[in-house]
Amino acid sequence: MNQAFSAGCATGPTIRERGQHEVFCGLTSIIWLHRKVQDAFFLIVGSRTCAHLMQSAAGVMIFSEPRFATAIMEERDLAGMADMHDELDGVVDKLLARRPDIKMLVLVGSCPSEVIKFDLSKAAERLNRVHAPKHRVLCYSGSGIETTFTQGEDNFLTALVNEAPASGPQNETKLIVAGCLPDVVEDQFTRLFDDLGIEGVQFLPGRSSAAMPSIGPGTRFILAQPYLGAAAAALQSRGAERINSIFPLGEQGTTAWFKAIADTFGVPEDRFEAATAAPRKRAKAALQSFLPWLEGRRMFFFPDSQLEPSLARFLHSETGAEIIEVGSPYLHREHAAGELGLLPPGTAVSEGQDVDLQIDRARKADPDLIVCGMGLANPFEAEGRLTKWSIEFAFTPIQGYEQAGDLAELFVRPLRRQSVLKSGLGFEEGAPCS
Amino acid sequence: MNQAFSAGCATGPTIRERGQHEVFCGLTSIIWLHRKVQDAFFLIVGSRTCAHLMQSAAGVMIFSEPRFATAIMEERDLAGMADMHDELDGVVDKLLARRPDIKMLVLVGSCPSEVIKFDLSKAAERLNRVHAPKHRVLCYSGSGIETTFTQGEDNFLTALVNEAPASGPQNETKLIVAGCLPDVVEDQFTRLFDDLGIEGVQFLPGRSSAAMPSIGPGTRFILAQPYLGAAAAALQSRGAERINSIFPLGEQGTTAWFKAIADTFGVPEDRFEAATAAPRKRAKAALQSFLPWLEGRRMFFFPDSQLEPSLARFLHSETGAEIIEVGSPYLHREHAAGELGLLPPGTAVSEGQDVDLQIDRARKADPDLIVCGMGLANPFEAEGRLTKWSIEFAFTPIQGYEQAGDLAELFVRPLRRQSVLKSGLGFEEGAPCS
Amino acid sequence: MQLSMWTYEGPPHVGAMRVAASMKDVHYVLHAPQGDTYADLLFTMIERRDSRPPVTYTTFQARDLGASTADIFKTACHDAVDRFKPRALLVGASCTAELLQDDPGGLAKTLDLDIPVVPLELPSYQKKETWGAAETFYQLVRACASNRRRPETIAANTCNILGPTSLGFRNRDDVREIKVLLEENGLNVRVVAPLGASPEDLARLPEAAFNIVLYPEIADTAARWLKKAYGMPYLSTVPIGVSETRRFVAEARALAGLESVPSPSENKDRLTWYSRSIDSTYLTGKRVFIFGDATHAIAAARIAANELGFEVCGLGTYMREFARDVRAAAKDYGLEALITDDHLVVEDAIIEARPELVLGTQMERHIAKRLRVPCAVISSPVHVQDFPARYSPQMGFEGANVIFDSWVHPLMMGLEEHLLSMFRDDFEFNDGATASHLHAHSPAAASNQHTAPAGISVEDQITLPASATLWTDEAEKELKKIPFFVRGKARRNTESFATDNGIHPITVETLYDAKAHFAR
Amino acid sequence: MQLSMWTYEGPPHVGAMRVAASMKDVHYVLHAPQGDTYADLLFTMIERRDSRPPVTYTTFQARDLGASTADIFKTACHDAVDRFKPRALLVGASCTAELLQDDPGGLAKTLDLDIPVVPLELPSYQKKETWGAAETFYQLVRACASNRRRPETIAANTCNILGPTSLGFRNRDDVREIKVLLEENGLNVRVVAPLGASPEDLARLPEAAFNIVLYPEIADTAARWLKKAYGMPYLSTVPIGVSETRRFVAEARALAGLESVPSPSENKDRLTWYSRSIDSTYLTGKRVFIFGDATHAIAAARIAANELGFEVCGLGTYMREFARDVRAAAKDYGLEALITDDHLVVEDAIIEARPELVLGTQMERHIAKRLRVPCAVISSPVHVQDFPARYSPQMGFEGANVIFDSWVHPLMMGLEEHLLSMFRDDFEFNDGATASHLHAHSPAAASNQHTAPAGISVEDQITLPASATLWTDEAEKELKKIPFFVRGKARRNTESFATDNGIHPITVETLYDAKAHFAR
Repeated sequence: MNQAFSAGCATGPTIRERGQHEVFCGLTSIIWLHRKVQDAFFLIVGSRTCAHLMQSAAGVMIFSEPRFATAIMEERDLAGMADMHDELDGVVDKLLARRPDIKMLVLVGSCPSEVIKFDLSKAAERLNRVHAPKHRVLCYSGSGIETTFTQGEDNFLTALVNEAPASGPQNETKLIVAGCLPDVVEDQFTRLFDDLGIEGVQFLPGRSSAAMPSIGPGTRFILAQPYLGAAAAALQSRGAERINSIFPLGEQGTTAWFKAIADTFGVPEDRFEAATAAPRKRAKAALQSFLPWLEGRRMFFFPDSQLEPSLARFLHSETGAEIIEVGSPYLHREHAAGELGLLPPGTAVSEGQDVDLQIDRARKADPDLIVCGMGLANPFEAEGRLTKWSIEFAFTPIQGYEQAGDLAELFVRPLRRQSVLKSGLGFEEGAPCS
Repeated sequence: MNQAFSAGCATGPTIRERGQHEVFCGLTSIIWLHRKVQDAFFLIVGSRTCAHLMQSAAGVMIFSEPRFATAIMEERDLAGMADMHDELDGVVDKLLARRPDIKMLVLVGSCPSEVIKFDLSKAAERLNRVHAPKHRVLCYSGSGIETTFTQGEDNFLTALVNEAPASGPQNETKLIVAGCLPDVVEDQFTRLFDDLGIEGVQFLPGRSSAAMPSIGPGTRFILAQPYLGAAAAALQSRGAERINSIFPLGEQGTTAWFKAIADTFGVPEDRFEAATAAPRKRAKAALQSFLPWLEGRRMFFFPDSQLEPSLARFLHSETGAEIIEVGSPYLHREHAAGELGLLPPGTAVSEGQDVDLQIDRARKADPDLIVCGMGLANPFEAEGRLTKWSIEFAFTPIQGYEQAGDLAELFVRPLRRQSVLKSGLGFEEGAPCS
Repeated sequence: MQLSMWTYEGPPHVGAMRVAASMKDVHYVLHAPQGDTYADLLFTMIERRDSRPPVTYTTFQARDLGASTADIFKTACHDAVDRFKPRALLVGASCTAELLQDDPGGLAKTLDLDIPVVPLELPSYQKKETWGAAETFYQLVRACASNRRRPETIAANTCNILGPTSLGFRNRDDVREIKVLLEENGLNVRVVAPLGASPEDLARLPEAAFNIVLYPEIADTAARWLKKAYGMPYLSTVPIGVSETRRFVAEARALAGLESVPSPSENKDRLTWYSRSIDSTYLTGKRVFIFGDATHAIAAARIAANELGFEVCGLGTYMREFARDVRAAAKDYGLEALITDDHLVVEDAIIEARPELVLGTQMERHIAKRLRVPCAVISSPVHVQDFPARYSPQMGFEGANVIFDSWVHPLMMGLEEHLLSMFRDDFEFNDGATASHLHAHSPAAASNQHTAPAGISVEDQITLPASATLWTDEAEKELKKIPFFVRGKARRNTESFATDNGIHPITVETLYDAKAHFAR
Repeated sequence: MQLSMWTYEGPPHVGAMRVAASMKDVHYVLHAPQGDTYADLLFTMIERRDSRPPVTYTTFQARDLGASTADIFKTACHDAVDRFKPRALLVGASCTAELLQDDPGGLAKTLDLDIPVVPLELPSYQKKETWGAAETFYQLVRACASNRRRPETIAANTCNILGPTSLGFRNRDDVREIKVLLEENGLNVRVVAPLGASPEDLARLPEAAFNIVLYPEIADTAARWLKKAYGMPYLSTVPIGVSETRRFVAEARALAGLESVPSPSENKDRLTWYSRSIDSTYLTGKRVFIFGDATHAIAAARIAANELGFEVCGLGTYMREFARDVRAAAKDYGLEALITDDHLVVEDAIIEARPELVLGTQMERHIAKRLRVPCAVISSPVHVQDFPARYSPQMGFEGANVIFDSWVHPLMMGLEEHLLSMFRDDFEFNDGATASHLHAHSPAAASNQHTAPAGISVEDQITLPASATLWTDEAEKELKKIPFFVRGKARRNTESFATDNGIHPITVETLYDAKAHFAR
């Protein structure tokens, strides 16, 4: 599990808050995980609330039979009238009969299953005895009392790492890129690794349960996402060494990230230059046109995905925006240090949340754009403020050179929309609403 | 062209009216003709009204580029500023460039082209010199000053007959079934002809311009539709002999029609029995369940397609309905005689129309069902009367044994709907309308 | 333990939130972990609510388990009352907190708050969203309206409207429609609750002559209590559809002691004429499958059968609490009601029933979409689409108009698709043909794609799996010649006829024998 | 001579019929052959009119040509006046009768009818339906309102509404919306014409302070005459969209001498909030192609650009009479207006513009359907669907709400289709996969069909013919990885970039070079 540390860096003192957190729990990352690993199935052991959360967050996918489901605990399970392990076995049997194609079944713990201390590892072990190797069974916790949003992925990757095969000398994994990336980004990165002459690169997670990387003492890894504290620790415990870098967001972030890798693998400077010159130029060109929209704009981040420090750094360094507050559900001191170090001294950083107080601060600061979750965005808009859904940064390809412009555009769109509508509809702050 | 005669038969005196006719003109039959003969294109030489009529009558087909169009005459054509023949040649060139697949181009005369005496045959002859054999060019008149609705087909078939090849002894056409039939009906009839052992049967029109029957002195023909006065005359002028019968609507009509053919070709009685027993039984069974809806119901026909005498005969003989008035735009004395002869003595028959007077008669008679065109149906419904769109009889497969039930059902549906809605909505005569 | 992909209802505390979010000056302190805050977006996103719902979550964490979660709850209550200054406070637990047994009601009592505190006991592992809303409304009404004095003289025409809630299917517009309808009929609507009501309004409930239960699922319990406590009669005819709207008006007038006359707004009814007008003849006997909450499903079946002339071929609900009503309604159509909250069972039932129109929830809309059957939404659970900008009631005369359009439009669009499919044998729709304008300009591959959807028709989609092998080639070909708008029925009937008569395979003769057999 | 498959407008006498059918106590005797009676069904079927339109056709036949057609006309006039007892008679000829030169006006004069007879000269071979309606309305207004005395004192707040007609796009509901809007703003609407007016009402037109021209195509001529004859000012701001509705109210109040205050019904406006709310962010910059009558097309472009944040990528009209207005409007969006009445030219323009939404007539709806581009109808020519049962204005605040829903819904449905297509690489959507529930129950062939539509996306549909060969396989593959909602734009931009820079073929590098180049 991730742990929270103070980010001891150039930014101002970290505001640590433990009031109401207005964030998703770790179950939510199943929404992209189940699409990334196409032969996996995620079975939440939880309550009707878990099922309802998944459906509310992933509503648009309702027309498919998804590769996730909830085993909903009922009164008789809790009252001890039914042995929950037997019940779970029954649910899994039913599921596998219906979906025999599942290669990897992932049991996911939830708040209620954690509170009653239902032992998922025991269940996974038992089910593996019955169903492996046809259906591997894994488990991790996505509960909201332990994880926030992207930390669900952290725990899933940790589970994968813990049971990954050892990397042997005949087929050695030289580099693991850890953290879910959209396929299009993975493919771009793969081409760049080819151009840099770096071989033996694997992505974690792989696109199928069979494509998971092996890990050995010769393995280096680099994080593609900032929220992987536990997974990084697990990789290190398997002997892999972390390459430190800021994250591949924006032209500068991507260059720093590739440079850290290139340096690790001894790629000559001119080769690095040759491989990255064209995409760097493209990224800069793409960013150029968005700068007038962003330069000097005042930005306020509510906590969501732990991407916030990286996004703030990108906005500050590459677009000239001013950062009012960087909220993040957790700050991994070591992994976030590079990003926070690039923010101007004194930038307010907050960890955890007391949503009411944070709303007060946001109103007082009156920023040009508030990056926040869907529960807060429309109420802010109704006050005449501009917002950007933070969740889009988790679902849109934003990493790498070719997406640098797209990343900027995500921030620009609400500003541009405002400028169009303002003239057409002539609305004022506090526009009337129904 | 069809001609009107008095129907000297058992029915009452024919009401002949020359007031306002509320009927389609002959252009309208292009709607089924262009679907039947799939490599033909119908080019109306007319006005914007003609184009608007076609689109209003065939609205649902708007999503295809239809195989008909209008060459709209303009001020400069009429003012003599443009030579209309040159203009038409230009339009045809444009059309054939766009649709090189057209095998048969049919020029169709309209009211305005007839009034200005634009010579379509001359145009067809000239265009044939340029475009045949790749594109044959034919012409006929569908004008509303000369034709009503189905008479457009009569004129088209006449044109086809006039240029049909002679039937030779090596490939003799024994029987022509004249009149557009839905493909499914044609196929059923073909199977029945096989069962009866009758060979050399051809349908007019064929399904493509190359499939038109040849005609010779040994050719017999039978009408599948009652509105083919001119086509029958043309066939006779080519030496073909007509087999007389009522029309193949209902079990009795179909049996009489096939019997007339069988007798002509000397099919033994037992073979006829064997071939028709099963379908006759089916047709009777299918009709059975509709009888309670129709027995004793009082029916009133407005003129539409010349099918009215046949429909009335079917309703009277096979369902026990009472016929109040049979309106028909024209009555071909000879062809309609059989049908009218089967109606009870004294049945009112009207030819032509004075729509206001006929509406008065219909209101006064207060029938259970009024069969009429789309311009009249909703106003009658708003008065609390029940109606059936007459045009559906032209567009639905109703001929033959297997469609006898469908034919009855067309009359039953409004009656059944009324009985359902009456209880649900509790509407009364003269229901309120918006 | 129940395996669930998608659910028709959320947990009961979401029902409580809906009631809290419906009202003014009510706040809900919910003992719950951080993940449960997702429920806010139901209101801010689906309903486009312009303020946060009035809910404070304790968002305790694993490290708080043990002693401190109760303290967190108390702090949250204090802070919420300070910040939001509600006139009544709801307190309760979500599924996780229920397991902690911190007793929110008891804890709240210790705080000596100077406003009514309503403790909610909503058993998360037994009950669901709608029940939670009903229970919450009932508890709130009891808390606010207990021990009030019912005035001695009450104008007979005064009434309250009970049941409309936030996130209710078209409740926003139903209330507007029905208020106008009642008022033009001489009734005086005093309180609408919970939607838009304050705790003080609830206290005024006993001052009206009678109650109108617009949504029985939500307001039945409260209305029954008001009847017991104050002898207030209530009306629970649901004014969906023309005939039920008329009945509703007649009954409301009767309760108010007014004589029966037609409503002035009868002239807004277009359903009656549109359904009667001849272009609607083709609606007759269309097979309709209906699934939703009990009230909307029952009403939809009645309208479908009596006002539009459809044939109801399936009827069900996911609300077990109202199963009896739906079972009784289904009997009227010769059907066994489908009572389930498993959408996969509903999907199987739809495939089995082979409807020509599906009326259901967003879930059934998506099932129907996969099956390429026309569909309209008639019930919660709601989606952002169910909160249109335009006025879109389901109730009253304009509601009936809306229903006519909403149900008939998909059928018309379906008809268009089918007409396209009817044209597929025409050469301009054939693959690779260069005849038509479009094809002349597009690559052949694209034209293939143009025609692809035309090749799909309902009867092909919802054919039983084995049926493909039941038919001889010739019979299958003959079937294709039958006009598209009856082909589905022809296939269904023929197969059932063949099964009943032990015929295999189906020949052209069988096809026509079955056609004759089923003619009616 | 003009080759025409489908037309946007009927002949001018159909416009005259629309005016006659709009009014009370007016009858139209039309010298025409029998086929021309088809026009009745426009009213009885499309509009579901409950009575026959007030038109008598002479239905002369070939054998009547020569002397007797004039007699037939006179008889028809007599009979019509006897039977229908109109208060004003319109007489005229359709295209065929125009050639006979029987002079209906002159013939009618000889009949000594005791009602006003208005002869219509509508040149069928030059003019079209809308012009015919405008001319007829103008002639009727002149005939009824000439030589009236304008009262000396006229209340400044009195006005007439001119222009709504039978078969006009949503005119029925626009009138209701705008009347309420004007009345709540203190205006007094005296006469609405032609819809619902009698000849006597037309005579009263000069008694109001000013006129409101709701549909300039129909009422402009008449309003200009009333201004000339009586000095009546008129307002021709068309209240479609929120901002134009506000402007309309402000201008109407100003004309009435009332000070400017917001309308009470501003609170009915949901467009403003819905467009502002965050789920609408994805609407920003969507390319919209607009074609229709001049008034609706210009209004649609304004709403699209200013109120919904779309990018207008095409704007045009089939009404040459108003070409100048549309050309001026198009300039605001940096476009050349498309002025044509040939739907094939419109289709080509749509393919060329590659819109993400088409706003047009029923004709464009079908074009868009073929191209699988979302579409909404904004203009005549009308279809039965354009006369919904429910209240569906285009004008005023509720009209803006209706527009929001009508335009955004197809986009949302398109998004759903695209999400399906996004899922097509998932194994549960793969051909022959047995993973998912449905596939397990259906034959493989059926599952192929399920996925077929998913395989079609806008950018595949409206690709220029040659483009398929412009791309390397690798680049084409890379394109497919770009998120679906920007893929169409990516293809368009890349191809244009490649063309401008003489690049052939398009490689992965080109794709990203273009992406960077066009980033904005």
